This record gives sequence, structure tokens and C-alpha cells, in this order.
Amino acid sequence: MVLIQVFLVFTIIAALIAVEAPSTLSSIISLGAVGFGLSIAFLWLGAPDIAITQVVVEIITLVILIRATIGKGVTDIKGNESKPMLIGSLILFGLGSAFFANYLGAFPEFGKTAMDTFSEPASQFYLKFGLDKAGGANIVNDILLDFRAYDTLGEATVLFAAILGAITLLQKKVFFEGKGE
Amino acid sequence: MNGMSRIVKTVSRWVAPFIIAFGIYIALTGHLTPGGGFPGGVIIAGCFILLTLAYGKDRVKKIIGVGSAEIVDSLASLSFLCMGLLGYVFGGSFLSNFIQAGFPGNPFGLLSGGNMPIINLAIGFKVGGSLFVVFAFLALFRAIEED
Amino acid sequence: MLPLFVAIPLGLGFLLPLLEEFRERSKLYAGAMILETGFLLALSLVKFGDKGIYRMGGWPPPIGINYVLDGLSSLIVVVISAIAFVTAIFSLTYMSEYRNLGKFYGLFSLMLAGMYGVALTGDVFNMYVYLEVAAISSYALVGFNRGPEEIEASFKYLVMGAVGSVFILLGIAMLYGSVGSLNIAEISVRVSEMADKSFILLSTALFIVGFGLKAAFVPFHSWLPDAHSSAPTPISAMLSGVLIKVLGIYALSRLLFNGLNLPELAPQVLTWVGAGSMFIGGMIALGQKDLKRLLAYSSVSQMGYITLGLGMGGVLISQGKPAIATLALIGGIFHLVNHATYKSLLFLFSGGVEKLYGTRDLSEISGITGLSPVSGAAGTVGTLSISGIPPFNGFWSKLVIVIAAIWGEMYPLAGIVLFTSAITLAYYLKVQKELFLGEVAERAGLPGKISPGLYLPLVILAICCIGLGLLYLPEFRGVVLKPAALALQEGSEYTKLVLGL
Amino acid sequence: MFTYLLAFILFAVGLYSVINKRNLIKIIMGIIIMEHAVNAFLILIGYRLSGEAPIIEEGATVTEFVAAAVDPLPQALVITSIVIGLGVVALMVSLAVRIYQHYETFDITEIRKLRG
Repeated sequence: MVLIQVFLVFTIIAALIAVEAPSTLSSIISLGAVGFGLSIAFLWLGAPDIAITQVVVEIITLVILIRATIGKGVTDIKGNESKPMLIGSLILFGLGSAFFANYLGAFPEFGKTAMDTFSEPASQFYLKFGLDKAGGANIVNDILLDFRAYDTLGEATVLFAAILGAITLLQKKVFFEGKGE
Repeated sequence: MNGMSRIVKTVSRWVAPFIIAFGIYIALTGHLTPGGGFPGGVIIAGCFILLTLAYGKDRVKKIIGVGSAEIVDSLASLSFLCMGLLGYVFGGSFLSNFIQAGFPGNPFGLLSGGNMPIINLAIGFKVGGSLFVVFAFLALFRAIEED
Repeated sequence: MLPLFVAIPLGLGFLLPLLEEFRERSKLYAGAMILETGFLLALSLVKFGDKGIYRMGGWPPPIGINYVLDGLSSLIVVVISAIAFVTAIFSLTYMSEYRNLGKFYGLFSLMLAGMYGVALTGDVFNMYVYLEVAAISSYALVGFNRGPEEIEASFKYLVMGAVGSVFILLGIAMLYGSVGSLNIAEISVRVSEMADKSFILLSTALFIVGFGLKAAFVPFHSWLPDAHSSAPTPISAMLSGVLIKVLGIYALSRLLFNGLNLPELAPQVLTWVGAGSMFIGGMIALGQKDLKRLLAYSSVSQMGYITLGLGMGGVLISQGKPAIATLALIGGIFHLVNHATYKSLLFLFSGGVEKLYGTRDLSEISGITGLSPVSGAAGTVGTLSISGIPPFNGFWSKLVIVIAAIWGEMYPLAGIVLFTSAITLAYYLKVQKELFLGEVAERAGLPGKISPGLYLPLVILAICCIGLGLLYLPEFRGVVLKPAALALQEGSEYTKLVLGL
Repeated sequence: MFTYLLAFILFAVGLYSVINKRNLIKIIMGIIIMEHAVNAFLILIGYRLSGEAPIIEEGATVTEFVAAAVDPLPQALVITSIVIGLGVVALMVSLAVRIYQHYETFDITEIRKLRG
């Protein structure tokens, strides 16, 4: 349990470095540290599927981010937004955390999942009947591909729409032959 | 921009088939071991990106071609939708696991999850194709600024 | 039959970019889009009356995902299909000069699929996924013209939309942490049994912030004017007419009314946010020069009306006045339907004007009725109904909201509603005076006439604007709007429908 | 309970970066960090003390597996949310590249000035 907290503290430090680092490249590298630290934490949290997906997606994100910023007359923009924005966001954080703090007591205590507190939750059903109802041994993929396959269809569409949008924006061809544009 | 040094080229040429094999393994056995369509597809895309970086854009465009990756992307998404519609026709409701209902394979075998391995493969190709296309366009787009 | 609402747009969305690889330029894409939206409109009208659920993959509700078709979702599906059909007809001629139409209509169709997915689903996380599908397609569509301003507007819209989505996901995570289920009906059952509701308040606050970013409530509205004015016209008509409503206020009210059984503070917050965005949106719109920016700010203000109506309904329910609460909810939903029609009419009209004059600056264009009488007349109908002139539909829905505010003894709210209607009347009269009635300002080198393909949809929408006024009459209202309001009001009805308890 | 707080601190760092940074890439990174924080929170919610991965081995009996396994539902949600995050990142980066081509800078305050 303490190990998970150590990894989470590591990711927070890496995130702070990523946000405050002067040069863009070093902040991207520490962003990678956030992702990989998290994926190791996921291993300890009993989620191997997520660890694999997180590592691999983190690599692709880093490659895309570095590809977009390398050689652009490195843009090390120091300093934050204008002062009022800074003060505004600090007030916002103060309000948010105050509103948040008085509910800290109601957090479900760590390690006791919603499965145990309620009578017959859906996740108990998945665990019990995952193998013979859906046929797969990996319950997470059972859920993804059979019990909640509609989610995954939406998921595949999200990626398809994002990539289609990115292609439309990055295309070299002229879009508009008419006058005016 | 004709790719990186010779060492990187030879290493990536040797490693590429293993990465693709690992990607297909992760995608195919998604319903048995950790992994699944998404990480498998991303690994396959990562392998193509590695080749593009190592050999430079023009070489890789001849071998794979960005247009074909787009076609793979659309076709794989369409096949996922058709699996759903087939479920609608055979299994009574949209996206139902009609193969598993019909003839379930042996529980821990490769073909055990009904139409789960098929959907896994479709997602794997889709994610692989689409991520490679985005990276190719990003790389291509940047090329214009340099020349 | 229900999954066809999402399956057909998804199929077309995947197919059209594929076809574009082979046939670069053709009217095929716009034609396919019109056919698809026409068929879906017919399907939605057939499906309008009945209630029922559809189990995805055959799994019963708490296990699998299910669609819920009740009064409210069937009405929303009809509104989506109608506006999409009219916009597709408009885009046939408007987009003819553009290339890359396969990708444009592919993204348009995916946005449609996302909106249908959000409107019909009965599962919280599934609503988030299809909200992302619709939102991401609209980000790319806003930046479709790829000019410097469009790209910057699309980036701002994307950043604020992504922040909104993260807040919504955090709210869902907290909800799952405390309730242990994702099905909206099961959540409401478990929330009613829960003693310590503090965690629910947290996720409600996150939902209000997240969906507020999507629905452009006042503190989070800065993306809307840039996005809606720089998007291609059919897309800004869809965005303003339907997208911010389905993704914003419909999803939020479905979660708050049916899912979380109206946590105590939520309706009050909703009411005051609605009043605030109504007032501030109207004031800013007064000073706008650009026609589309004026329409965009007026969208922010009109969204305030809808949020006010629904929020008031929630307040009255918690105060134990069901009759007036139903009236307030009817007012909010009626205004949602009206705003969809006349706002998309005005945006399509502004697209025609832009094509005719080459600019959107109000001071330079005038006397449009001289150049093209039909679209001038349709535009006049639009401006009159949005500013609430009696015979048209805008007046009736504002009337219902004001009556509900007065009967519910919320006089300051009634005051704000009346004052904002006066402001709306002011800035649309300004548009009316400059745009329609002035002498004809000739612009060299422009087509000088709006082709039929552009003003035919305007006429259809103008007829709707007049026809929808009839919904105010009790017998029509009872059939169309009352079941929608009751779907929100009686949570127990919803859970009985879904879980069969 | 303290572990959940760590995930929220990570979320606050991401939000701070989105609101306060002038560099477009830092704003994109802020959103990525917020996505990571929410995914971590979802997995933490589904963790059962000394629970094991929700994958049935060949010989394991179902009842003992059900008692020991971690909640699989949040993991399915996180896989979906990671890939949504990847899609949003791809779109954001392509927009940032386009903006750089038009405005020659990643600094959002300059862009606002140039946009007029």
C-alpha cells in the first residue's frame, strides 16, 4: 500500500517538473516520467491491462509531442499567464479545495471497493460469470468486448474521429477553391 | 531527411518483425492474457513509426503508403460495426456475442471468446492504422516547413 | 430499431472518408448525408410516441448498457434529426465549392452519431464516451476552414472542451466510488437509499462545472463566440442549434433529475447560472458588430432561458409544488425546441448573407429583402420569433417560463426574464433595421442572388417557427411537451421503466 | 484516504498548468496530466486490499477468484479513457502545429495579440 503512495508522490513531483521546466523538451521528458511512474503503480494496483496500455500510449504521446516541438526555434516561453489570471486561478483553487476539504471524511476508505459495500453489484456478476457467459478468461476484456461492447464501439469511433480530424487539419491540399477564402 | 545512421537502420530492421509479432500476440490473445486490441494496435503503430523515423519518410511511404493505412483504418472500423450488426441479425440484439452463444470454444483456448478475438483483431488494425497515419501526416507536415 | 440511430451515422461516418480515397469530388457525399438524415428523421417521428428500453448485447440493465426511450429522449431525437436534415440540405449547395467533402460529411455524421448516443443512452459512462465522439468531431469541424482565426478558435474550443470532459469523468469516477454502479436508474435507486450524501454533492458540483463548459454557461462561455462564428455555416447551425443543448443541458438534467434525484443545492445553482448567462449573454450581444458573433452570444443568452426553466422546475419540485414544476419544465423544454429551430434558421441565414455580401459586418450589409425576398422574409421570421413577438414560437415559450416564475413566487427571476427579452428584442431590432430594411447595398463581384438550395431550408425552418407556436395549446402541449417534462419530474417512473422494479 | 488525495493533487497540478501556462505545449501537457490523474483515481477506487488481477488462471476456482480479484469495471473504463486521451492529444498537437505555422509562436498571449 505504501509502495503505491510512493509511486504517486513520484508522479506528482514529475508532473510539477513537467509544468515548471523552462525548456519544452525537458518538460516533455518529465511528462513521460509521469506516465511511466503511473503505469508501474497500476501494476501494483492489480491492473496489468492498464499498465501495458499506459506504457505504450505514453510512448506514442511522447513521440507525437516531441515531433511537434523539435526544431521549431525552441520555444522556451517562461513566465505564466497575466497576473489577474494567476490570482483568479489561485482563488479558484482555494474555493475548490475548501469545498472539497469538508467532504474528505466521506471518502470510501482505500482498499474497500464499491463491490463489497453494495448488495449485488454488476462487477460481482462480471467476476462470477465472466468466463462462461462471455467466454474469455481476462474479465476486463470480457467487459470491454461483450458486456459493454457498445462502449468500445464508441471508443473506436472517438479515435477514428480524432484521427480523421487531425488529418483534415494537417492536409496540404487546398480546401476551398471558391472566392473569398 | 533520409533517416538516421546506418546502425539505427539495421537495428530497427532486425527488431521490427519481433515488435509486430509481439503486437499481434497482445492483440490476439486479449481475452486470455493482459492486453487486448488497443495496446496491440498501438504496438503495431509504434513499430511502423520506428521504421519511419529510422528510414525517413520517403522510403517508408513507398513500402506502406499513408493512403493504405487510412483504408485499413476505415475498413477495420467498418468490420467492427458489421460484427455489431451481425449480432443484431443473429444474436437478437446489437453487438451481442452471437458466436459465443452459438458454439462456445473451450474456455482457455485461443478461439474461446466467441466474436471477441475477431473484434480484438479489428480494433488492433484500426488503432495501428490510424496512429501510423497521424504520425505520417505530422512528419509530412513538418517536412514542408524545412524545404 | 433503436440502435439504428447510432449504427447508420457510424457506418456512414466510417464509409465516407473511405470513399473519398477513390472518388475525390462528387455530390455523392452530400446526397448520402441528406438520405441518411431524412431516413433518421422519419424513424424518429415513427418512434416519437412510445416508451421503452433496448438492451445492448442482450444483457439486462445493471449488467449491460441500455437505451431509454421516454418522452424527453424521443423529443430530443426528433429535434436532432430535423435540424440535421435541414442543415444537410443547406450544405448541399453551400459546401459545393469546398474539397475534402468526404471527410467533412464523415465528421458531420460521426457528430450526429455522438449526439444520438448521448440522447438515448441510460448509462453514465456511455454518455461520457458518446459525448466525446460528438465533441471531438465538432472540434475538427470548427477548424475545417484552416484559416488563422479558425484554427485558434478551434484550439480554444478543444482545450475548454477537454477540461470539461475531464471534470465530467472525475464526477463519474466519484459517483462510481460512492454508489458502485454506472446505470442511471440503479444510481438513483442507490442514491435514495444512501444516508451520507456528501460524495453525491461533490460529483454534482463536478458535473455542473463539466457540463457547464460544454453548454457554455456564463463563466465558461468564452469559447462559443469564436467557435460558432468561425465554423462553416452548416456546422455552426448544428453547434448552436443542437450540440450545446444535447451535450450540455440535456445530459446534465438527465443526470441531475433522473440519476442523482435532485441533490438539494443543484436546482438553485442551475437557476442562478441560467439567469446569469441569460442576462450577461444578452448584454454582450447588444454591442456586437459581426452577425455570427451576435448570434453566438444570443445562443449563450437563450441557453440561459432553458437552464432557468429546468432549474426552476427542480426548485419547485423540491419545494413540493408539482403542478407549477411541470409547467416550468415544459417552459424549458419548449424553449429548447424553439431555440433549436430559429437559431439554426438565423445561422443558415447568416451563411446566405455572407455568401451574398462576402462579409458579416452588420454596418456594411443592408437591404437584403431587396436582393433576395424569400430569404429576407425567412430571416425576418427568425428574428421576430427569437425576440418573442406574439404569433411566433419564441413568444409562447418565454410566456410559459414567465408564468411558471410568477406562480412559483420567484418574482426576481420573472423580472430578469422580462428584462432579457427586452434586450433580445433591442439587438434583433438593430439587426432588423440594418440588415433587412435599409436600401440595397451593392457589393461588386458577388453572386447577388441566393440560390434556391440555400433559401429552401430557410423556408422550411420559418414554417416550423410559425407551426411550433401551436404547441402552446393544451392538447398539443399534453401530447408533446408534458411527457417530456414528466420524464424528468418523476424519477420513479424512469427507474420502473428501466429496472422494472 | 490519503492515496485519493495524492490523485487529486496530481489533478490540481494539471489544472494549474492548463490555466496558468502561456506555452501551448504546456497547456496540452496540463490536459494530459489531468487525464492521468483521473485514470489513477479510477483505478484507486477499484482497488481491493491485496487484491489480484481480474484474470482467471486455468485451475483457479471461481468463488475464491471472486473473493480475491480487484474490481474489473473501473479498469475497463480506464482503457477507454486512456485511448480517448490519446485521440484528444493527437488532435491538440495537430492544431498546435497548424497554429505555429500561422503565428510562428506557441505563446498564447502573442497569438491573442496577433489575432486582434
